[in-house]
Amino acid sequence: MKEIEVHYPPEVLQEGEVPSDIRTEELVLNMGPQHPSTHGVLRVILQTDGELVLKATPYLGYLHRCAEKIAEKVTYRQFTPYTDRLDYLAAMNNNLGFALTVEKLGGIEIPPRADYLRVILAELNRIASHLMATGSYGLDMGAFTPLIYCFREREWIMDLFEAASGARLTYSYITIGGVREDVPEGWTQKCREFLDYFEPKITEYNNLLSFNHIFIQRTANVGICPPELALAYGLTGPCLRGSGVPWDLRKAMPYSRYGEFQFDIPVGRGTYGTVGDCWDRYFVRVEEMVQSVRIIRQALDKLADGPIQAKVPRVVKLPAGEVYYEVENPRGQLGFHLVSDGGTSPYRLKIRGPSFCNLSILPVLAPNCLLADIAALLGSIDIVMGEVDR
Amino acid sequence: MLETMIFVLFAGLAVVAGIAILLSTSIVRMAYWLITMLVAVAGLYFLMGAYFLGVMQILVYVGGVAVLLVFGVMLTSRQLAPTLRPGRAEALWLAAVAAVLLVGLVLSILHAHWQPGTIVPANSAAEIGHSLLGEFLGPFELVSVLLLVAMLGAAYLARPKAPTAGPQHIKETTVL
Amino acid sequence: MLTFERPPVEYKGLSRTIVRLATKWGGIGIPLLLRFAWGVFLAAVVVLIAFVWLVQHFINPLLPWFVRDFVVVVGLLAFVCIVAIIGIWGERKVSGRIQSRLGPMRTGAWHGWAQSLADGLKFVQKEDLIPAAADKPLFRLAPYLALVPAFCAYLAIPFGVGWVFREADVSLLFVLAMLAIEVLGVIMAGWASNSKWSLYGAMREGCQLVSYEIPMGLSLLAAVLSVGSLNLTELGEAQAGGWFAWLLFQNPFLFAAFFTYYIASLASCKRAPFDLPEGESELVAGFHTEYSGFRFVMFFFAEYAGMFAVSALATIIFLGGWGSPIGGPSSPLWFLAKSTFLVWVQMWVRWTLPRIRIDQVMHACIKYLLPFTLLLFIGSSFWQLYASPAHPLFASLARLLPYGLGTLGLLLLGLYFFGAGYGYYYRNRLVGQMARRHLPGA
Amino acid sequence: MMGLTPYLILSAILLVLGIAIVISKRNAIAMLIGVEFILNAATLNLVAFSRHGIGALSGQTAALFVIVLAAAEAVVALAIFLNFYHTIATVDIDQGDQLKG
Repeated sequence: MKEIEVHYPPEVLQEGEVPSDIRTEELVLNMGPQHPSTHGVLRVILQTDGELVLKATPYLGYLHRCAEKIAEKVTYRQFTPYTDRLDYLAAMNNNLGFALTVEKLGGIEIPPRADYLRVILAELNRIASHLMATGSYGLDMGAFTPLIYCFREREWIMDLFEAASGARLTYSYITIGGVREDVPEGWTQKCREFLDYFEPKITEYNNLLSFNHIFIQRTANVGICPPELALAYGLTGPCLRGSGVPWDLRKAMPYSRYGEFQFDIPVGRGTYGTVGDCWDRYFVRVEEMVQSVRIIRQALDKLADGPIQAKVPRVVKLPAGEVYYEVENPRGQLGFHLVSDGGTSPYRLKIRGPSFCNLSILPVLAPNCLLADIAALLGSIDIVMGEVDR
Repeated sequence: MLETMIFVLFAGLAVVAGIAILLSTSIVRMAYWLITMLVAVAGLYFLMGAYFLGVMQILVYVGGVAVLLVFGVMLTSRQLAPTLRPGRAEALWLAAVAAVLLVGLVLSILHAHWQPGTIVPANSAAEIGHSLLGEFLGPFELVSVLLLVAMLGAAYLARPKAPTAGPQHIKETTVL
Repeated sequence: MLTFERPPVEYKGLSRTIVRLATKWGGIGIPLLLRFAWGVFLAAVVVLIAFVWLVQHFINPLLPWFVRDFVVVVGLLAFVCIVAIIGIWGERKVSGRIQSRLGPMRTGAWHGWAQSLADGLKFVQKEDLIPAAADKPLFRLAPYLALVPAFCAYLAIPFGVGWVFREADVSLLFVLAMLAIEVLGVIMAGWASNSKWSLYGAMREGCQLVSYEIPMGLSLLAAVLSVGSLNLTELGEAQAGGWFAWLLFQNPFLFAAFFTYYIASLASCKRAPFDLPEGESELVAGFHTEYSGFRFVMFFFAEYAGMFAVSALATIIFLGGWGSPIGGPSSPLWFLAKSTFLVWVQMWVRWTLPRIRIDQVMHACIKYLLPFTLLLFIGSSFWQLYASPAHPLFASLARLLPYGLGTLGLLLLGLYFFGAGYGYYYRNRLVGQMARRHLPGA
Repeated sequence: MMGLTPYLILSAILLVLGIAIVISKRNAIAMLIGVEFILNAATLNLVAFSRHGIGALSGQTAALFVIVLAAAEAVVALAIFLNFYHTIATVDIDQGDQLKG
């Protein structure tokens, strides 16, 4: 046991700070479970003094669907569709995480084509998820248009996914032992077309939203999360990298074929404010989209014909034992702790949802924010309630 | 005839507003009745041809009352409101004093002998401006200084004091 | 194969007739009109000119005064309604085009022209909902307190010489006063709803409007100072004589004052980036969270009436009012065209910029806008003082300046039209092939 | 054309109402509302006199001054109430009997 003194950011408000002395009646504000900027059925109880938030307490569980308990009742293959519904904006990555966990315990070898397809689709899904995150972050800030633009591009990715898997949101495409079926004829060409189209669009969004003066004023120096605090609270993904910690599982502990690709880890640099503010967390996502495009290009180059499925029986039986495996999801590290007693379904499956851990920082960062900053903060943490509540 | 009707309308509105404020317990409703009275008085100014004054009345007081409303909402809790009304004995005393005062005033108004001069035609904003910067230049400058002093005084009174009284700056120790 | 049948949406009674007629008439009539678009346009211009002539020669010197008043009030009411209805539809089309969508396309068959009407019908039929804990009289009164002053502002706004309900000495101040009263309706709505989100919206509106009224008024007063009248008709007439006679170009301070006025007017209309009172991502829907049905429509109408009113003020005071920029005859049509352009810019800004935070709103007003407009006011009055024959050198410079500023304005306008044309010409490339592929009818 | 008397009587009624409000209310902000009544009664008088030829335009000008002063008065009063609220957490005037801040 070690005590860590957590130093809170001294001042969240910069200019025009609400004078700390004018205190009026405190108000308890029930934000959610139905609220436009809680991104799902999150309920946050805010204690406010006028516009100033004194305390924020998130209440979870509105979307709890017993995913972990269900896992004990179904076979390994049957659980794949349930992983779709964890982080429903990044279903491919969830599939990948679960498949890798099972394969690790079962010692299943994957053919290279399946591996590259997995990487391509997981990275495409990362782009789709980040598009959703950045677009809806604009909406949280009151800019409606970037959301529609981001959805326009996301639509193309959805089309690609639909062509590959037949589904547009819950794919169950990456299964144990490979991928469910091969991508159709001409799919890689379409994918390259998308990348060529998409890359210049990122600059466009930056000009429209990221470098917009008002947007910077709203997000820079808001909700500052210093690196120590981020590490202490177990933040992962863009939230951690936004605080300036260059930690990415794809680089640090490469899984699948990620070790073969050239890409950088974007980190928050405090360009317009302090390292770890909302703008940094937001911009890390934008930069990650560029890196994802790089990875997909390399993977597409390496994609060769071959089998897409390892020889795995219909009902997977794993040896007794336990394994913990983590993958880098768009929102952070998604971990599966799988305990098997040698049967056809897990004895216990513990899921570490990145959104859940990232959300834990909210009560720490929220005090001293303005009411509007709560929307900025929640949006920059980018939670998906399906994964928080599981 | 029309003038009398309009006068009765506005005068009635103003008086009703005053009585409603006396009876009301909600500070926000009081503020809205105040606005009713102010608009009614502005209407009377229009009736008397003092257009500039009527418009200024609305323009200045709307902002003023809006601020009043904001403060009223901020500083008054709903639970507290009903306790802030006078008791029965107080109300009786009040009614008696008010009645005496009113009767005295009305009697003196009716018995005074006003000697109306010529009816002044509707005054334009320009004339008031000239009189402000001519005949009333001294008071005008004084008022502007007073406004400045009031602004500074208000800012001084409502200034943030020592930073120690800031919002709960919870220092937590996390055990890992 | 399993199919799910959805019961068809049925309009009933009068609304059914209206929607059917609108769709039928729109479906047949508007394409026909479009086929003869130029003819229809010319006919419309002729009809409008005839209408103008009719009003000037028959309605204005009309009959007993109350008949004229009645006609004009009814006309203004209709005008405000039309502004709101077209404004709401236009806003949705504009936002759609900005976001590479189409906006409403179905109701009325031609570009969804009857969408606002259909929405209005829907709102009228909605249940009249008042929250149980609401302050009911105030809750009922609030929409009127928001809409009626916004309408009253039109009583003093001249659409042309003689095109005004009441010629008043202080019509500018009257319009400002009426626009200011709207804040009380909003605060009333927010407080009476007995919802915390509404209350937040109301408090924000209170702070915002009271602060921005001052730079707004000061910017206008800088212009008033150079004409020497508070009468809107006189202010408009003072700029007769085309583009370079506009007050906007008369001196550099007025040029800047136009922009400060426009920013402040955005705040006073609760338009983005100052739409905090109803900021939907923070306050659900702000002050009108608890409102539905026709009461909500009235807030909407008030907003659009207010938008047009502030644009009309800017047009009259800075942009030459009803005067033609190219030196032709002045007409209320010019006034409408200029005001509509300013309304469109308001929409453009709204669909481009994020929202400002409340402390930044106050900060921007009190620390930047207010001192700046004060400076403009003082600067403009000194300009007035020195641009007299007593200072021949300065006066001649001042006489030349409108041409310089006017050219600058022309350049700005040209840049705008160039951008618009560029965007239109390359619309495929800008939006991207894929986006167009997904649009209906592509 | 109406005479002077109705305006004066209305003004007297408003004055009495204002005084009654100031006396009866314990909420500081309500008292401010009463003060506004009193001031408006006074301005109504001034304008009425000016309208009927007593003192010419000075009535209107004085009324303008009163409006301005009322605004200043409200500002200072609200600032005082704010301080009052900070000290004793209420706007009940009866609680303010400590003579120290």
